[in-house]
Amino acid sequence: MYAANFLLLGAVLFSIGVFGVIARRNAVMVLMSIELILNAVNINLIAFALMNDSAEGHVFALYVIAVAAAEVGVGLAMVLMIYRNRRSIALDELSEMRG
Amino acid sequence: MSALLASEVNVAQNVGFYIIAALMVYGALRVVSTRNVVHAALWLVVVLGGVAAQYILAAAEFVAVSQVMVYIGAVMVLFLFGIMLTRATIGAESDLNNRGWGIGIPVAALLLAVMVWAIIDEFGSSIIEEPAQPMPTTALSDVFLREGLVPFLALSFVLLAAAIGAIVLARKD
Amino acid sequence: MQTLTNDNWLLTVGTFLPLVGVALMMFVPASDERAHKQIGIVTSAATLAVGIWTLLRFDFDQSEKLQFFVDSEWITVIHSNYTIGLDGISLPLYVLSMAVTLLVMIYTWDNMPDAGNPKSFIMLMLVLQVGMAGSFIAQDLILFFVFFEVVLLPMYFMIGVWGGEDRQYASLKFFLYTMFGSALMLVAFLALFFQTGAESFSFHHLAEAGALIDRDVQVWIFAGMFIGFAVKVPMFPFHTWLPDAHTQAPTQGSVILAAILLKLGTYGFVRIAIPMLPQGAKAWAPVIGILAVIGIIYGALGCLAQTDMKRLIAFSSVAHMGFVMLGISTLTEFGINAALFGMVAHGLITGMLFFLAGSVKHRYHTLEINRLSGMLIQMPRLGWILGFAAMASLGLPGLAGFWGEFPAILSAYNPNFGLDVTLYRTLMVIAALGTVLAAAYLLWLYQRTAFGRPNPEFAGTHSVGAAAADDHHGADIHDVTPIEWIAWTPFLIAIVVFGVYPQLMFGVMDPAVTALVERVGAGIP
Amino acid sequence: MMLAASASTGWFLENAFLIPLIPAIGFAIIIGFGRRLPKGGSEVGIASMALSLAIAIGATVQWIQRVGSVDEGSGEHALGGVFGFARSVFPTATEGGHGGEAYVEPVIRSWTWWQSGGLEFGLGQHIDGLAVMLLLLVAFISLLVQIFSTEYVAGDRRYTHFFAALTLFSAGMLVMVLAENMIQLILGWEIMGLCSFMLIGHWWEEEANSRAALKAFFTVRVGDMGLLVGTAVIFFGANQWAVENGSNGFSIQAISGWAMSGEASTSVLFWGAVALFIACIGKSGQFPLHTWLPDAMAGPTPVSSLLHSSTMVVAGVFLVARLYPVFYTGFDIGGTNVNLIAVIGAITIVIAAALAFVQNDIKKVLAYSTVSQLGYMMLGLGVGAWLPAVFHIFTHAFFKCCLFLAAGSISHSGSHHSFDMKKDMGGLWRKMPITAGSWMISTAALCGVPFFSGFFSKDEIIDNAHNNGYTFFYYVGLVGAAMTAAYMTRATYLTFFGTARGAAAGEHHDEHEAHDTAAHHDDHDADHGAHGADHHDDHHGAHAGPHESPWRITAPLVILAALAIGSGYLNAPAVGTHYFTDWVEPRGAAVELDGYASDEGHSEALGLAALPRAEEGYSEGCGYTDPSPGTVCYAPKLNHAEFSWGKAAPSIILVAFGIGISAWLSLGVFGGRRNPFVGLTRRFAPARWIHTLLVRKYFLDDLYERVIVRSVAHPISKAAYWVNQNILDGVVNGVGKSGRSAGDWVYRNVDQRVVDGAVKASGVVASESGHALQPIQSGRVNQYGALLFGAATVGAILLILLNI
Repeated sequence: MYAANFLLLGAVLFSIGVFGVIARRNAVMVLMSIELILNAVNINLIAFALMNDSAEGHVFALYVIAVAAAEVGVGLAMVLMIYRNRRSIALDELSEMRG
Repeated sequence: MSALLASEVNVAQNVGFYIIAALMVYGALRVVSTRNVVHAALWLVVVLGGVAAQYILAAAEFVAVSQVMVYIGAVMVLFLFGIMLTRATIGAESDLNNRGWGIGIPVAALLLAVMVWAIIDEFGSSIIEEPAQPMPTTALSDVFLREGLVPFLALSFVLLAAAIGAIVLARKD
Repeated sequence: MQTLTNDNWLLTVGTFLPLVGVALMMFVPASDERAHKQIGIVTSAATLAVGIWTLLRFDFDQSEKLQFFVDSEWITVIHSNYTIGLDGISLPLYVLSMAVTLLVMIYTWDNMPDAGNPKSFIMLMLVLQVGMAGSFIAQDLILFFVFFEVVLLPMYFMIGVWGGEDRQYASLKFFLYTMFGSALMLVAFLALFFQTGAESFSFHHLAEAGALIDRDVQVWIFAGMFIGFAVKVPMFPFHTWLPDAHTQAPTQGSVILAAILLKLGTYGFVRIAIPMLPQGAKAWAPVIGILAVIGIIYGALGCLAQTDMKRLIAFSSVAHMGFVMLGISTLTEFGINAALFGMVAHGLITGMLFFLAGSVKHRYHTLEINRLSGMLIQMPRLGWILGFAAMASLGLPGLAGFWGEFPAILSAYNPNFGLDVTLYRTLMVIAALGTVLAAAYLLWLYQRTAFGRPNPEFAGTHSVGAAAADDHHGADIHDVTPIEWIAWTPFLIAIVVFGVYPQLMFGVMDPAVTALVERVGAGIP
Repeated sequence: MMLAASASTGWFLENAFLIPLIPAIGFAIIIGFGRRLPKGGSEVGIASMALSLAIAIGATVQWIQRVGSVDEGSGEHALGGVFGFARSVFPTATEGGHGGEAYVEPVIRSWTWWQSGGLEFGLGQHIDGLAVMLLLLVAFISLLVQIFSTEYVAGDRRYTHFFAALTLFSAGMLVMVLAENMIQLILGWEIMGLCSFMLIGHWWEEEANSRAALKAFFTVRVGDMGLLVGTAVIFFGANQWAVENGSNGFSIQAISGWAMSGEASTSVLFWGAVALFIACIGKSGQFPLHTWLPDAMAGPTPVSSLLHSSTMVVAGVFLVARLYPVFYTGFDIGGTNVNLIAVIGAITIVIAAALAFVQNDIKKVLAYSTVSQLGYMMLGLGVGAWLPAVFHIFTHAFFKCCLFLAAGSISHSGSHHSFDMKKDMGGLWRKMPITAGSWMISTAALCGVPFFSGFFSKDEIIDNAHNNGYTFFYYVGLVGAAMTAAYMTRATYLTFFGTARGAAAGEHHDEHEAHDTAAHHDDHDADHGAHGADHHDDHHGAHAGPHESPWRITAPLVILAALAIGSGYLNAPAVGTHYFTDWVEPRGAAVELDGYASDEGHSEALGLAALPRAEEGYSEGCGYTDPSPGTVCYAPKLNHAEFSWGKAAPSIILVAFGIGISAWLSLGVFGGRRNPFVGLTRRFAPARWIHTLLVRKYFLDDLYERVIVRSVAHPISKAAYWVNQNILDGVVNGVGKSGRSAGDWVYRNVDQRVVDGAVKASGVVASESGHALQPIQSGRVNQYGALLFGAATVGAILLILLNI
C-alpha cells in the first residue's frame, strides 16, 4: 500500500471542502463542506497511525469525530436561530460581522 | 514501480482503495456542486461511508465503526433535520453559491497543488507494510484511559456544553 | 581577504566633499538662486573629479581586493569601526552615483521644480549624494546602516516638498515603507552581530563568522535582511511605494531614485546578505527567484495597464529589478554579474527615461499617454531619444540593457549549489516571456506618444529645433534644450558604450564576483 | 593579433569582420551628419555598401582559392586563422587528398567581448562557405536596393533616416552572418529586428504603418524567447565539452563540434533545437508566426525587397543552416523521416501559397510567395538537403528582390503609388517593357521553369526530399511548386496583361491615398516643406499616366533579372556544374583535435582512419558514426541526390500544368471570356467558405490580436493593476490607517479617562479600522474563508521552499 495514497485522498477531499466553504451560500452547505474537511484530516491521521503503527492516530481521529459531532449540533442550532430571526440562511446576507 | 507492485504492494487492496477513493471524490464534488440541498446531504453520506471503508482498509475497525455510527447515524440525521427545519426547498435551488464563488476554484486548486507537491516530495513511493492484525481496540482504550484521559474528559464536557448550547439556541420561546 | 591601502584618503574625500558645498551654501542667502545652482554644480563636479581620480588610481588587475582601504576606530563601545573600501562590485555604482548627481544638478539649472527654493533642494541633493556614495564604500554594518538611513530623509523631503499633487501621501508611504524595512534590517544586523559573538561589525569578520551560524538561525536572520532590502529594491509584494513615489517625485528625485537608491537594496543582497548568510541565502533563493519572476511579469502587466507615462516607467523598473533579483537568486557568477551590470544599466536607462518624462511634462504639462502623440513631429530629437531609451530598456543587444537581462536569464538555466533546477528553468522561460512583454509595453508607449500626428490641443504652438530655454507658462513645445543636451549626452554615450563593449564593466566586476561566489560556496556544506 | 602564416587564407578573409563594420560606421556618419551632406546621406550608405561588397568579393575569391588549396591537399594547409584565447588547440589540419571530402577550416578570429566566472567570451568572425556566400549576397543586394531607393524615396521627408536605417539593417545582417558566437548572432538578429521596426514604420504618421511595424517587431520578439532560451540550453550543454577543447559554449564552431561529437545529451540537443527553431519560425515567417510578413508591406518597397530577399527573413533559415549539426542530431534528421522543421516548412509552403491566390495587393502576393519559398528552404533543411536549401536562399534572393523592385517600379511610374492589381494595373507590359521583362524572367525563376535559376535550387530540394526517404514531403513540394506557378501566373496576368484599369489607364483615384506612399504625400503639407519639392507630385504633373521608370530603377532590375537566370548555373546538375557544392557546403569529415597540425602524415592517417572513403549510399562518417577519439566533426555528412531529367519531370509537368490552368482561369475570370469558373464563389458555398477562410488569413490574425493580445493588454493587465491598487495597497493603507486610529484611541484614553468616552472611542476605533481595511474586509464569511485559506497556502509554500 503506497503511503501517498491516503494522504493524496485526504488532500483532495480537503481542497474540495475548502472550495465548498468558500463557494457555498447556504449555511447548511457550508457546514457540510466543513465536515468534508474534518474527514480529510481524519484520513490523514489514520494514515499516519498506520505508517508508524501507533494507537494515537486513531485516538485523535476519534477526538475529531466527537468534536465534529458537537460542532454540527451547535452549528445547526445557530443556523436554525438565524433562520428564525431573518427567514434566510444565505451567508452573504449576514454582514453584521463587518466592523 | 512495477517491481514494487510485484513485491510489496497488495494489488487487491490498492484496487479497492482506488475504487472507493474515486467514489468518494465524485461524491465530494457533488456535495459542493449540486443545486439541491437534500442531494448534497445524501452525497455527503456516500463520502462519509467511503471514509469509513477507507478506515477499514487502513486496519482501523473501531474508528470505522464509530465513524459510521456518529456520522451516518447522528450527524446526517441532524443535517437533514436542519434542512427540513430551515425549510430549504427540497427541489433544486437556483442560488446556492455566492456571487464571488469563482475565487474558490483558484484557492482550492493552489492548496491542492501545494499539498500534493509536499506529499509526493515526502512520501513519493514509500510503502506501508501490511499490519499483522488490525489495531486492537484494547490499545485504543489504553491510550484513552492513560495519557489520553484528560482530553477525554475535556471532550465529554465539550459534548455536554454543545448539547446544552444547542438546546438553548434552538429553543423556541 | 587582502586589502590595498594606498591613496586611502580618496574615498573619504570623495564621499564627504559634498558636505563642503552644503556648508558653503549655508552662508549664501536663499534669494541668490544662481549662486546656489553654481555651488551645487561645482561641488558635484569636484566630487565626480575625485571619483574619476579614484577610477584612475584603482588597480583593475586585482579588483577582487578591497582598495583604498581604511579601518580606524569609530564607536568603540559597540565595536563598530570606520571601515571603508572599494572593490570591483562597488566601484561602478560608486562612480555612477557621483555622475548621476552631477548631471541632475546640471539639469536643475533650467528645470527647477515649481516649489522653488533651490537652496534647500540642492543641499538635500548633496546630502543624498553623501549617503549614496557612503553606502557603497562602507565595509562596516553600522556604518552602512547609517549611510543607508541618511539617504532616506532627503528623499522624503524631496518628494514631500517638491513633488506633485499627491506628494504628501507618496512621501509618507515611501518613508514608512522604508523605515519598516530598515527596522527589520537593523534587527537582523544585530541578530547577526550577536550570533557571531558580538566581536565586530566589519563585513569581513561577519562574512567569515556568519557562515558558521546554524542553518535555521541563518534562515531567520536572512528573512529580516530580505524584507529590509526587498522593500528597497523593491521586490514584488513590497513594491507598491515605488509607483507613487516615482510619479509624485520631481524629475530629479525620480532620476536619483531610479538610478541609485533602488540599487542600495540589490547591492545589500550581494554585499551583505548573501556572503554573510550563505545557507540562509540558499534557503531563500527559490523564494527570491519566484518573487523576482512574479515581479517581472507583474510589473510588465502593470505597465500595460497604465495611462500615465511616468507611472508606466515606474512600473517598468519593478520588472527590470525583477531581472536583477532573478540573477542574484541563482547564486551563480553569471547571475550576479548580470545583476550588477543590470543595476548600472537600469540606472542609466531608467534614469534617462525619467529625464525624458520630466521634460515631456515640462512641455505638455501632462503625461497622459492618450493625449500625447506625434512627438516625433513636434520635437524630433526628443522623440528619437525616447525611442533610443525605450529600445535600450527593452534589452536590445548592443545597448546596455541587454547585458543585465540576457545573462540573468541564462544563469537561471542551471542555478548554483544544487538549487532546484526544474523550478529555475521554469522561471527562466517565464522571465523570457517577460522580455516579450517589455517589448510590448515600451513599443506601445512609443507608438502612441511619438508616432502619429500631434494632438491638436498642443499642435498650435509647435516649433521644431531648440527654442527658448525656460518657460513655465503655456504649452510651448520646443525640442531638446542645450542644458538638457549637456545633462543627457553622458547617459546616451554610456548606454551605447557599455552596450557595445560590456567588458568595460564585466572585466571589473567579474573577479570580485567570482571570489564572492567562492566564499558563498565555502559556506554551504 | 597576427595571423599564423598560411598560403590559402588572405587579407580579405582575415579581415572579413570589416564587412559589417563599414556599414555600421556608415550608419553613424549618416545619423550624425547625413542631413548636412549634399545627397542627404545616401551617398555614404551607397559608398559603405560598395566598399563592403568589394571586400566581400575579395573574401569570396580567397575562399575559393582556400577550398582549392585544400582539395589539392597542397603542402600548405588551410590554416584556420585561430585567434584569441586558447582557441588555437582547435583542429587546424585537414587531410588533403581525396577531393571534396577534406574539411575546410573556417577562418575564425575572436576578441574578448565580455567575461563571467573567469570565462571570456569573444566577438569576432567565423568565415566559411556559407558565411562568404551570404556576405557577398547581402552586400550585393543591399547595394542595388540602395541605388534603387535613391530614386524611389527621393524627396521623402525622412530621406536621411531611411538610408541610415537601411545601412544599419544591412550591417545587422552582415554581423549575424559572420557571427563567431551565439551572442554576436543574437546581436545582429536583434539589430535587424530594430531596423525592420524603423523601416516598416517609416511612414509612421499613418497609424496602420506604425501598427505593422509594432506587429513585426513584436511577433519576431515572441520568437526570440526561443532564441534566448535555446542559446542558454545549448550553452550549458556544450560549455564543458567546449572548455575542454579551449573554447566556450557560445562559440558556433564549438557548438557544432559538440553536437556532432556524440557526447551531447540527446534531450538537451532536442530541446535546444526546438527552442532555437521557434526563433526561426518567428524570424522567417513560418507558420504559425507568418502573419507579420504581409503586414510588413506597409514599409516602402525597397525595404520589402531587402527584407524579403536576402536579409531578415533569411536570418531564420540561416540560423538553422549555421547550427545545422545541432538540428541534425537534435531532430535526428538523418535517421527519421519526419521532424519539426520539415513539417513546419511543408505546412508553410501550402498555406502561404494558398493565401497568395486571394490577394489583390501585388506586394502581398509577393510577400506570401516569400513565405512559401522560405517554407521550401526550411523543408530542404528539414529533409537533410542542406545544400539545395542554401542554394535556394542564393537564387531566391535575386529573383525575389527583382520581383519586389519591379513592383516598386510599377507603383512608382505605372500605377500612381497603388499596389492594387485589380484596380490600377493591367496591360502594363507595353508601357513598361523593361520592368515587365525582368518581372517575367523572375517569375519564371520563381515558378521553377527549367533553365531558370529557381528550377535548379527548388527542384533539388524536392528531389532530395524524395531521395532521403521523406516521401510525403516530396509530394508536398510538388504540390507547392504547382501552386506557386499558378498564383504567379495570376499575378502576372493581372499586372501586365488584359485591359489597363484605373491608374494604369492614366486616371487618378482618391483611394490611392489609402496606400502607403500617400502617407508621405501628406507629410509634405503637414511638414515644413523641407528637403526639396515633392518629387512625386511634380513628377505626376510632368507626365501623367504609366511610363518606364528612370535608369536608377531599371538598372538594378536588369542586373537582377540577368542573375535570376544566371545564378542557377553555379550549381546546375543538369549541365553538370557543382561549384556551390564544392565551395559552400561544409564537408562532413573528421579532423583531428590536436595542436600539431603541421604533421601531415599523422593527420592524414588519422583522418583516413576516422573516415573511410565514402561510397554512394555509405552509412559511416560524421552524423552516422561518432568521430573516433581525438577527432571532431563540424558538419554532418550529407548525401546528394543524383539529378536526372526523369526525376525532374513530375515537377516540370506540374509547373506547366499550374501555369496553364491558372492562365486559363485568369483569362476567364478577369479577362471576361466565358468560362464556368466565373463567380464560382458566389454560386458554390464550399468555395465561398474557403475563399473567406483565405481572405481572413485562416483567422490567425483574429486569434493573435483579438484574443491573445487583447486579453493580455486589457483584462489581465487591468486585473493585475487592480490587485495592486486594492489588495496590496489596501493592506498597506489599512495598516497605516488602523495604526493611526489606534494612536487616536490611545490618545483619547490617556486624555480623558471617562469610561463611556473610552467606550465610545473604542467604538470609533472599531469602525475606523474597519473602514480602513474595507477592500479586504467585506464582512462576508466566505471571503474571509478565501483569504484565510489563501494565506495558509502561501505560508505553506514558503515553509516548503525554505524547508524548515
